[in-house]
Amino acid sequence: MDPLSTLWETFFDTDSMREALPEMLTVGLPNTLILAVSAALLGSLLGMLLAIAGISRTRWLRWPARVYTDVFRGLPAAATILLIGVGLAPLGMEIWGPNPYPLGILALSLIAAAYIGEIFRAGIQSVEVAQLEGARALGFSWGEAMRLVIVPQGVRRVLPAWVNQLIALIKDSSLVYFLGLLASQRELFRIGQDYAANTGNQSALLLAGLFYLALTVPLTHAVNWIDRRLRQGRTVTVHPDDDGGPAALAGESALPRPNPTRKDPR
Amino acid sequence: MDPLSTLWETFFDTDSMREALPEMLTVGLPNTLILAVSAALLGSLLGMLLAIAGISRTRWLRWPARVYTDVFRGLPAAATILLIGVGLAPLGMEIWGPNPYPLGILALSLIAAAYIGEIFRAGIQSVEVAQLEGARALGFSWGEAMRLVIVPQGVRRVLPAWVNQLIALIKDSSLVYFLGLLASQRELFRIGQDYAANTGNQSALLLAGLFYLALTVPLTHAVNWIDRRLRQGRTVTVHPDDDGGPAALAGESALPRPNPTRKDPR
Amino acid sequence: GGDDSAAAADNPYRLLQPGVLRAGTLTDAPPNVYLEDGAFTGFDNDLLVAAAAKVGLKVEFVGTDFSALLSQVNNRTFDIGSSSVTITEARKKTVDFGNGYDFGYFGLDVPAGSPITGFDQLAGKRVVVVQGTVQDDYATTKGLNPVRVPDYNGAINQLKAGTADAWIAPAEIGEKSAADSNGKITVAAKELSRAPTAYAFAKGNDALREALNKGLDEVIADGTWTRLQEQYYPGRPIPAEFTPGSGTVAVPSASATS
Amino acid sequence: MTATATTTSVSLGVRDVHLAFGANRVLRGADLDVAFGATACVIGPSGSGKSTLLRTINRLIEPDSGDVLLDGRSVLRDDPDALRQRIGMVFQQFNLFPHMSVLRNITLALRKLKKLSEDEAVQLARAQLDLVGLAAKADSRPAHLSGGQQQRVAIARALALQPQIMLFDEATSALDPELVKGVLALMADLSAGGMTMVVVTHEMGFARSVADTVAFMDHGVVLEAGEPAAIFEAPEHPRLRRFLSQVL
Amino acid sequence: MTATATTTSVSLGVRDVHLAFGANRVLRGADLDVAFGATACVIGPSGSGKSTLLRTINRLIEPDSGDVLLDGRSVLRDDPDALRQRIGMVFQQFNLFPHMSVLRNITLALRKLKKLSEDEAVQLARAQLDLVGLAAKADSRPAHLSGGQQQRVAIARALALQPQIMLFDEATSALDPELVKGVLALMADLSAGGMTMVVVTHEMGFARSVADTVAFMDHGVVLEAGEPAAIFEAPEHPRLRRFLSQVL
Ligand SMILES: Nc1ncnc2c1ncn2[C@@H]1O[C@H](COP(=O)(O)OP(=O)(O)OP(=O)(O)O)[C@@H](O)[C@H]1O
Ligand SMILES: Nc1ncnc2c1ncn2[C@@H]1O[C@H](COP(=O)(O)OP(=O)(O)OP(=O)(O)O)[C@@H](O)[C@H]1O
Ligand SMILES: [Mg+2]
Ligand SMILES: [Mg+2]
Repeated sequence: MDPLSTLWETFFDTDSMREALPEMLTVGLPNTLILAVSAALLGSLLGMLLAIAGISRTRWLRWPARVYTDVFRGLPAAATILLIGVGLAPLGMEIWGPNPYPLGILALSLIAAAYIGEIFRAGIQSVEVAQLEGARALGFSWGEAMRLVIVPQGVRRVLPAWVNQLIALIKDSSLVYFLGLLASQRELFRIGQDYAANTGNQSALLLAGLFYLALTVPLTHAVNWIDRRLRQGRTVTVHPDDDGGPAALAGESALPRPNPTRKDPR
Repeated sequence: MDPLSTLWETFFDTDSMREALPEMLTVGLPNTLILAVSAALLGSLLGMLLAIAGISRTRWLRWPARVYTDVFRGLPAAATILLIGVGLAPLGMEIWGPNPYPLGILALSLIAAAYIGEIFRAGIQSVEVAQLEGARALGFSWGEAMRLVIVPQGVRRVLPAWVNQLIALIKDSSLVYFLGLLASQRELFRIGQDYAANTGNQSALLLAGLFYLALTVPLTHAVNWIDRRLRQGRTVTVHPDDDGGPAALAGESALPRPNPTRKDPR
Repeated sequence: GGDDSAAAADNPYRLLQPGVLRAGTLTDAPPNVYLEDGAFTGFDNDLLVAAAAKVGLKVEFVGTDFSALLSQVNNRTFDIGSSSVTITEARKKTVDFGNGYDFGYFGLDVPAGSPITGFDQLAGKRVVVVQGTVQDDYATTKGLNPVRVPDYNGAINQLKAGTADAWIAPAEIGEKSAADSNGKITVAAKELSRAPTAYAFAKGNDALREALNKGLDEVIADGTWTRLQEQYYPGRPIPAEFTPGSGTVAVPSASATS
Repeated sequence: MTATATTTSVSLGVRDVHLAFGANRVLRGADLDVAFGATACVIGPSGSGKSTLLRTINRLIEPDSGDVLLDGRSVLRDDPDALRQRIGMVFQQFNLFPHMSVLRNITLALRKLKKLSEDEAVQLARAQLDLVGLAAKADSRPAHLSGGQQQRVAIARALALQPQIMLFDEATSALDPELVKGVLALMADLSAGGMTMVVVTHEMGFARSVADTVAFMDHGVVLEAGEPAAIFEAPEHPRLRRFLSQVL
Repeated sequence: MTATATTTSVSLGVRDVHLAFGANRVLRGADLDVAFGATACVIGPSGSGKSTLLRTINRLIEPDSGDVLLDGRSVLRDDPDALRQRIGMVFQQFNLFPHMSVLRNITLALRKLKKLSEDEAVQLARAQLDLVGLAAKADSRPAHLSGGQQQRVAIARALALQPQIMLFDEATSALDPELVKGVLALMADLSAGGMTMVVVTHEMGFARSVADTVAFMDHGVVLEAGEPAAIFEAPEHPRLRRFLSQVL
């Protein structure tokens, strides 16, 4: 048996893909988006709070943030989702009825927050103390200085890592499946998986992958574009051989000096 | 039945845990470690290469790095592992025999590299151009300047995000399961799942989670400790109310000035 | 929790939603349980719909992961679990089972041209099974050290790639896969599985369990069971040692219903 | 136009301030007195604690002991944020915000602290930029400026808040002579407007011409302070004499 | 001890160098000549392109047009890394490596570029630190140093590589007078050792006393260059006259 043609049949069967396409478009895509977008917003918000708590000098903020991060990053996502889904099910039942989405979004957000919090913390901690001093000398309180000066710089430094996490989140949204979904509540991956199971062919799964790509690639490039815009012309380097592409090292220097633009030494 | 006690039984049944413990210790733990450690090493190495390629001004390095990153981050891990596992199975069969670990490690590394590459890129790009200029003015080539001056500073800025990814990797190691595992090849999560499937009780899964915590928490704290050591006494801030804990904003300033230590304005 | 007697009156089976039987199932295990055109179906699920109708209940299906299913039944996320769950002692600690409604044959799939012809020749071979299934249980108790995969596709891939020597499958699935494989896979042998499969209920919900046991007997008696057997497992003989339901009703023969 | 409207002038006193970074005793009883509206220049060798002294005055660093007085009243128990709004500071390394345009660097505090409207803040900031000759660079990022340009932005940023006291840490070192003169004129204006100033500098000529008081620091103490004439023509302390003998 | 052993001295020539950052034409035909072992001081208003000119000399920025000559030979086609090893540079903002101790800042290039052993490198670095009076700070991180101390480390780092040409961008602005004298002595030593130097400075006194040539830059061109006496006593260009009239 020719292994290549087996591979091709298994993953690139266009008929299987065409069959799965309508359901992916009408059911899977919206559901994935609902889950991922809500969890991304909530998770980033919580992550920012965790990051701030994690660098606080107040032990009573720092320690809980540390423990939270360790636990929610360390546990397998399936276990966390089940714990929250099952543990809070009676509560969720009362508030939202049997719809597993609210609890699923909550669980996804709580997990994402642990990761995003560490990313934001890294970014914020990499901002030079001089910046904080500069802001505080103007009369800003610690909170204002963080919000207006430090956090914007810190977050910008870790945007790609944050995008990493959003992408992971888009894909983790398939885990709400553990909470039990109606057919109309299934997201992209689950639909791909179900088609794969029913046809004995992985092409639908690959199609789900293509949908993910269609979400994640524009996301990546949009954020990279924003990132570059924010650095505004300061995408600049002292670089090796050049074929005139965009730039490399950002000139986001704490104490900036004139940067050469496209005048790189070789 | 009281929902709380049901929850307790479902997740915290010590008998189930005790039953699963020996297999987790003797089979799951070593397997998880083999998978995660090899993939972490290989993935970080590849990630660094991707990061360097991604900031290169040579289009022929930058573009492939970009496409690689987009694809390997965007596809669901299960699909990637299957693609590589199935696609390269004939090759793997010839070289390693039927053992799924080498291909599994390869697939995990390739996925991790895409994420880690973005993290390293973020760190490297956040280093001030002044640093590169300083190094190049001494006569270092671009490569030497990167290796000796820029990368060490850049990586340090994103250590927490890198740890995020290693933790995700430890947990993703459970996905090699898609390639088919002997009972003796199962890792922690799989063993926990098998117990859960066979008994309908999730305690073994939670036990696997505890094992993960036992791996990830020390890892986090070891890296944080190293991080703090590298900053050496420059863990410093201009901070709000203080109860004398460790410090927050690093003084890793490109253009450093004297930092107050524990003399924070309120 | 503490249902008061008033609630018990209009919800005698203590369902999550009166009148609706919320059933946890899988979406990806045909022909037993699966999704088709957006609707849950398969032998187990169709049978459940029929039996529940006898008790006056409408079924709402919810897809989940098998490793989570039984604890979700136990935690009342679902009223019932329907996924060809084999009755085992370990599972009985977590959930209660209704009467058995199905049995299983194991099929032994091998790559074309394999020397393996029977279940007794598997020692020392790389035998693949789907994790957590009765086949897994069977292979493990026989000391075969099987290769576990998450789903049937994984198993088929293993055979095709040559990384496994044999696959112990549910007989009907093994046959379908062999038929679909253009002669690359053949069924070498079949064997009856001992334990029956049954619906899973939360512990102590005896009212519901007994009601559905009764409904099951009724759909056996009226020939629905036999019809569904024919539909989903055409040509599969029913072994003499297996009786569906409580065993107190007669099973009409296939010819009698069709 | 004068940069700041007349503000209530205040006097500054530093009393026996001690501060150690670990084992390194950087300030060992520093004293300083600056009268209402006067300008004090602090001179002294590198590493003698001049920058650190400035930082303790606006409490970016809290002293281990000693006191800082504004108008004779200790500020160590005041709200430090309010205190710092009254004390402008220009850092040796400028500490501009690299992610904001020059204009935003100046308007940020005006809008958020002084609660000016966007328009008012921009207008005020442009006026300040005009004063330091950088109107054309309002929309540049700090990284695109030369050293002297950055320094002027830092000065404009501090002055825009109309502080009562200004602390300059070598604020003129990157300025060319023409600009020094401009900044001096600005300072004279400020001084006339009642601004009290402390200027750390290495330029003796500068100190001589602008200071009301010159304080010489060494090893964390002010060894000698007095009128410029006295300090430069009749230094008493041998250390100061040695220091001045090195001046070009 | 002299910082550098005698090196072959080279002359430096900058010929009609143009450079624009986007629309901003920063250099518009700059010329500069520095003879073997001579010291040229570059003065001029803030933003006139002085720092940029220094950067084009060691090709941290490639000029749009024009030429840079060492000993009369164009270097624009040389290997820039090798070129930069011959040209030491001290930046206006120091550009020390914050993640390394002061000692490692100096030994790094010695070990990796000059291929010295760890011991040799440390010995040489300590000797250089001694020369700038910072032997005690060898193990500190740059962030723990005062401004002047950082500047001296940057000087020591550049000198340790024994370059043939040294470029100083306001290298003495954060130094107190005593240190300036020390650095000057060092420079005199270097000069005697054959070092050619270009020093951007705002301190006219400094320029007058150390320069063999003074070049006045404005708007990206060297308007006038000559011996200090000529430049300071008999400036010809009206712009230069205006500039000097501002000097304190
Ligand atoms: N990377 C850059 N992008 C755009 N413009 C720049 C850049 N670097 C410098 N400039 C501009 O080039 C001009 C000259 O800058 P340069 O740093 O050479 O001045 P300078 O003579 O050294 O001034 P100073 O004495 O203030 O240090 C300035 O107007 C500055 O704004
Ligand atoms: N954060 C810090 N940690 C440890 N030591 C410090 C720190 N900041 C400053 N120092 C030390 O304190 C001493 C005084 O520093 P300071 O910056 O006040 O000197 P300075 O008088 O301003 O010198 P310069 O004229 O060179 O700027 C120096 O020896 C310096 O190394
Ligand atoms: Mg200082
Ligand atoms: Mg300059």
